[in-house]
Amino acid sequence: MPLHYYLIFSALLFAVGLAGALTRRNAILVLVGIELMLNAANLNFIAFWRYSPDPNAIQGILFVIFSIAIAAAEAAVGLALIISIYRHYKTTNLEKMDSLKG
Amino acid sequence: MQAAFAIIAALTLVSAIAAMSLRNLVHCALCLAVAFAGLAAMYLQLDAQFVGFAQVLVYIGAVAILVVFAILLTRSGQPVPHSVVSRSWIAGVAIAVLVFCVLTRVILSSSVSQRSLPAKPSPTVREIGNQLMTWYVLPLQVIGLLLTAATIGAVIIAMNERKSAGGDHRVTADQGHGHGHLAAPTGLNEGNATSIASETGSESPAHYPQPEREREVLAK
Amino acid sequence: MLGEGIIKGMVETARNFVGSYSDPERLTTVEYPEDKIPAKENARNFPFLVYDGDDAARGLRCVACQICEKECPPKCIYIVKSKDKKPDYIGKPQFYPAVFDIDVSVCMSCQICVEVCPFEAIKMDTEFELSNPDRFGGLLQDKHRLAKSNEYYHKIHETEAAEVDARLAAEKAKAEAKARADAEAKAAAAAKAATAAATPKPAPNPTTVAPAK
Amino acid sequence: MIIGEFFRGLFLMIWRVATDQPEAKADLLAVFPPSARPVISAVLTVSPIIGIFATLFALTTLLERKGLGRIQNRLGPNRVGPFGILQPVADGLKMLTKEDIIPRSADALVHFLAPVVLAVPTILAFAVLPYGRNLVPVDMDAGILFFFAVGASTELAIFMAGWSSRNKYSLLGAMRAIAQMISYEIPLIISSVSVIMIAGSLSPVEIIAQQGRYLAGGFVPHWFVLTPWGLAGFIMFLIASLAESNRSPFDIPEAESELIAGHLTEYSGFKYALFFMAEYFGMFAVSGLAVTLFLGGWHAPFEFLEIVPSYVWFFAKLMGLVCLFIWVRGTVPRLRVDQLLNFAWKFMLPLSLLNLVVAAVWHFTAAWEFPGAGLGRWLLGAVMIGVPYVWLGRALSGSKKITQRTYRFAD
Repeated sequence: MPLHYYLIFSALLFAVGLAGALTRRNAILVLVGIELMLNAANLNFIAFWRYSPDPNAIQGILFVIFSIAIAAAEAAVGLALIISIYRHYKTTNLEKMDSLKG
Repeated sequence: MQAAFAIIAALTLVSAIAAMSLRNLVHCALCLAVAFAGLAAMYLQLDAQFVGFAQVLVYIGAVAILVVFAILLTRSGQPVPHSVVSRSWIAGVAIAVLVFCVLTRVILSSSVSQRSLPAKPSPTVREIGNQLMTWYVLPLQVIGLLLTAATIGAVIIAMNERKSAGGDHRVTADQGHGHGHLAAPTGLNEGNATSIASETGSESPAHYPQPEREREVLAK
Repeated sequence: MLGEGIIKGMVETARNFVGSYSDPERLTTVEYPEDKIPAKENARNFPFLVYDGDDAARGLRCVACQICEKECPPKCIYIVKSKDKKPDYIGKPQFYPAVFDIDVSVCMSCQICVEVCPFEAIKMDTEFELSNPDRFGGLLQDKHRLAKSNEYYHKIHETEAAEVDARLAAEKAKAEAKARADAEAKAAAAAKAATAAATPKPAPNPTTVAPAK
Repeated sequence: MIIGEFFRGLFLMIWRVATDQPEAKADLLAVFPPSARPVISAVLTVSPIIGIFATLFALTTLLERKGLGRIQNRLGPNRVGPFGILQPVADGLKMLTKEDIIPRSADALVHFLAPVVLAVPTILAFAVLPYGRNLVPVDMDAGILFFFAVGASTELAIFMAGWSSRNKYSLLGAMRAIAQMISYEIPLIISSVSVIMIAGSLSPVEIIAQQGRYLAGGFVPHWFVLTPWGLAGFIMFLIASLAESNRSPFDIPEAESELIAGHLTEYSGFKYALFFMAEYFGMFAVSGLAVTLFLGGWHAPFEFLEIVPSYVWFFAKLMGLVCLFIWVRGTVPRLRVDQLLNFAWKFMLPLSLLNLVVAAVWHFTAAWEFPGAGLGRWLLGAVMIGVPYVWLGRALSGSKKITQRTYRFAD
C-alpha cells in the first residue's frame, strides 16, 4: 500500500479540522478542530516513519509522543481558558466575544 | 490491509466530519472520541503500537473527557436558537478545501509518496525508552516542565472564581450585561463554571448552594 | 489514625465471618417460612372476634353494638345487626352480628376497636401471614374466619386474656349475684304480694313493685 | 479422518494447556486450512477467556453475597439450589427477562451504545494478562500500556450512560465516576510505573519472568510485593484499583443513598446486566494486573510448589484479591466525594511519586556489597516510604477537629 493513501487521508482530516475550526461558533469546537489538525499531523509523522528506509530511526514516533503530550497540555489550558471566558461573558459563542472590536 | 485501511479511514473521516458539524455538542465530543479511536487503530495498522496506545490513553481517556466536561460546565450542550456555524462559514470551508487541494497536489506530485511499504520494523518499547532517556532527554524534560506549567495554569485559570468570589465577579458580570450578553443573576451562575477540582472541594461557602449548581450543570 | 482503624474494622468483620460459621448463635436471622421467631406477647396485627365455649356461632361475645364500626378510623368494619336475640355469656338475651366483616387491606392495626369494645368481644391477633391470592374475597374476612376461641386468645396474649377473663368472671358473678338478689327480691315480693293478697290490703306498695320490674 | 484429527488436536490442546506446555493450539490448527487458521486461533483463545471469566463472575457474585451476609452475621442467599449455589443463575434469568426500558427523553442511540462501549474495553483488558506459563493471549511489548489505555476508555462509556439517560442522578453519578476514575488512574499508573521501572519492561510476560526467582532455598519468592517499594506500591495499587472499579468504599458514583444507582439508574434488563458484568470484569482485570505486577503472576509461592500447574496459582491469587475486595466492601463505609478526591490528590499522588524514588534507590543500592546489605537496603526503603506516610497521614488528619456536625440545609 503506497504512502500517499495515508498522506491524503491525513490531509482530508486536516481539512475537516480546519473547516471546523474556521466555521464553528462554539469555542470548544474550535479547539476540537485544532486537535483534529494536530492528529492529522501526527498521522503524517507515523506514516513517514513507517515508510522510511531506515525503520530503526524512530524520530517519527518520538515526535508524535511529544506532540501528544503537548496536545494534552494545550487542551487542558485551552478548555480552562474557555471556561474562564464563559464565566465572564456567559457564552462560548466566539462571535459574541467582541469586546475589543471597537 | 487495504480493506482495513478503507474501513478505518472511512470511520475516522465520517466521525471527524460529524464531530465538526453536529448540532449537539455532546454528540460532537463522542464522535471526536470515535475519530481518535480510528486514528489509534491506524497507528496500530502502521505498527506503531506504543503511539497507538498512548493515543487511546491520552486522547480518549483524557482529552475527550476534558472536552465533555468543558461542554457541560459551559452549558454548551443546550440547543442554540441560532445557526451553529459562523456567518462567514463559506469562506472557512473554501479555505479548508483549498488547503486540501494544495496538500493533495503536493502529495501526489512528490516522489516520496509513491514509496512502498518496507519490511516491518521492530521498534521495541525499550528502544523508545532508550532514545527518550538519551538523545531526547532535553525535550522530555521540557515536556515535563510544560505539563507541570499547564496543569498549574489550567487549575489557576479555572479556579480564579474562588479568589474573587465577592465583588470582582459582580463587576465582570455587569460588564457582561453592558454588552448585552446573557443576563443571568449573579448568584445563580456562581459555581457552574468551576473545575472538577472545585466541584468536589466543598470547603468554600462561595460554592453553595450546591443543588442549584448541579441543576445548572444538568440543564443540558 | 494512619489506617489502623481500617485494620481493626477488617479484623472485626473477619471475626464475624468466621464466627457466623462456628457459632450459630451469632446469626441474627432465622430462615423464615421454616423457622419463625415466636410472636411477642404484646404483638398485635389484626382484630379477631372472641367466642366462649366450643361453638363459634353460639359463644360469640359480640352483641353487634356497632361501636367499633363507628370508631374504626379507616372504616374497615362492617356489621349487620341480627333481628332476633340470643342469650349472651351471662344469659341475658342480646343481639348478635348477622354479618361481621373486616377488610384486611383497609385495617391499619390501630387497636381502637379493641379499646372501645365494652364486651371484650374483639381482640388483636398476632397472626401476620394474611397474604392471599384473592384480592377481594380473600382479604375481606367474615364472621366465621374472624371468630377465634377464648383458648386461642389465652395462647397468644396470656396476661391480657387472664385479666379479661377475671373481669368477665367478676361481671358475671356480679350479674348473677344481682340476678339472684333480684330473684330473691322478686320471690320476697311475690311472697309479700301473696300475703298481701291473703290479707285485704289492696293498695299496692310502689317500693316493693319497682325492683321486680 | 478429519474428525479424528480434530479430536486428537482438541485433546492435545487441552492436555497441553493443563500441563503448562507451549504451542497448545498447534495440532488442532493444523486440521484447518491455512486461511482459516488466524480466525480459529483467535476463537480458541478468546472463548475460554470469556467463558472462564463469566463463570468467575457468577461465582464472585455468589461469593460476595454469601460473604457479605456472613460478615453481617446473616446467612446470605440459600434458597436456590443447595446452599444457594444456583443463585447467580436465578439472578441472570431475572435480569434477562426484565423489560428493557429506555426513558422517553433519553438519547436512544447513545443510551444503547453505552453498555456495549463499556463491555468491549473491559473484555479487551484480559488480552494481555499472562494466565499461566504459556498462556498469554497476546504477548504484547507494550502490554501494560495497552491495559491502561483500554481502562481509560471505559470512562467515556460511563459518561455516555450518564448523559444519555437524561436523569440528574445518572449525570451526577457519571460525573462523579469520571472525576474519581481520572483522579485514581494517576496513582494507579504511577504505582505500577515503579514496577515497570525496576523490571525495565512494559511487557507483562517479562515482568513475571523477573519475579520467577526464589531466595532462601526456594522459600522466599522474588515477588515485587516483598520489597518496601513493592509493598507500598501494591497497597496503593489496590486502593486505586478499588476506586477504578467503583467498589466500596469508593462506590460513590452509585451511592444508593444519594444517587439511586448513579449512571445505572435508567438501565434495566440486559443492558444493566452488561454494566454489572463490566464492573466485575473490570475488577478481575485490575486484580489480574495486580497479580502480574506485584504478586509474581503465575509463579508458585514456594519453589517446590512449581509442579502445580501455573494457571492454578494465577487464579488462586486473583480470587484471593477478589475476596480481599469483598472483605473491604463488607468493612469500610462509603466515602464522601471531597474526601475521596482529597485522598487521591493529597495523599495517594505524593506517596506514589515518592514510591518511584524509593524504587529508584532500591535499584541503585542493588550493588551494595557489605554484610547485611540486603536487610539494610530493605530498611532504607521502608524508612523512606514509611516516614513520609506517617508524616503525611498525621498532617492531613491532624488538622481535622472532630466536632459536632453542623447541617447547612437540613433545617
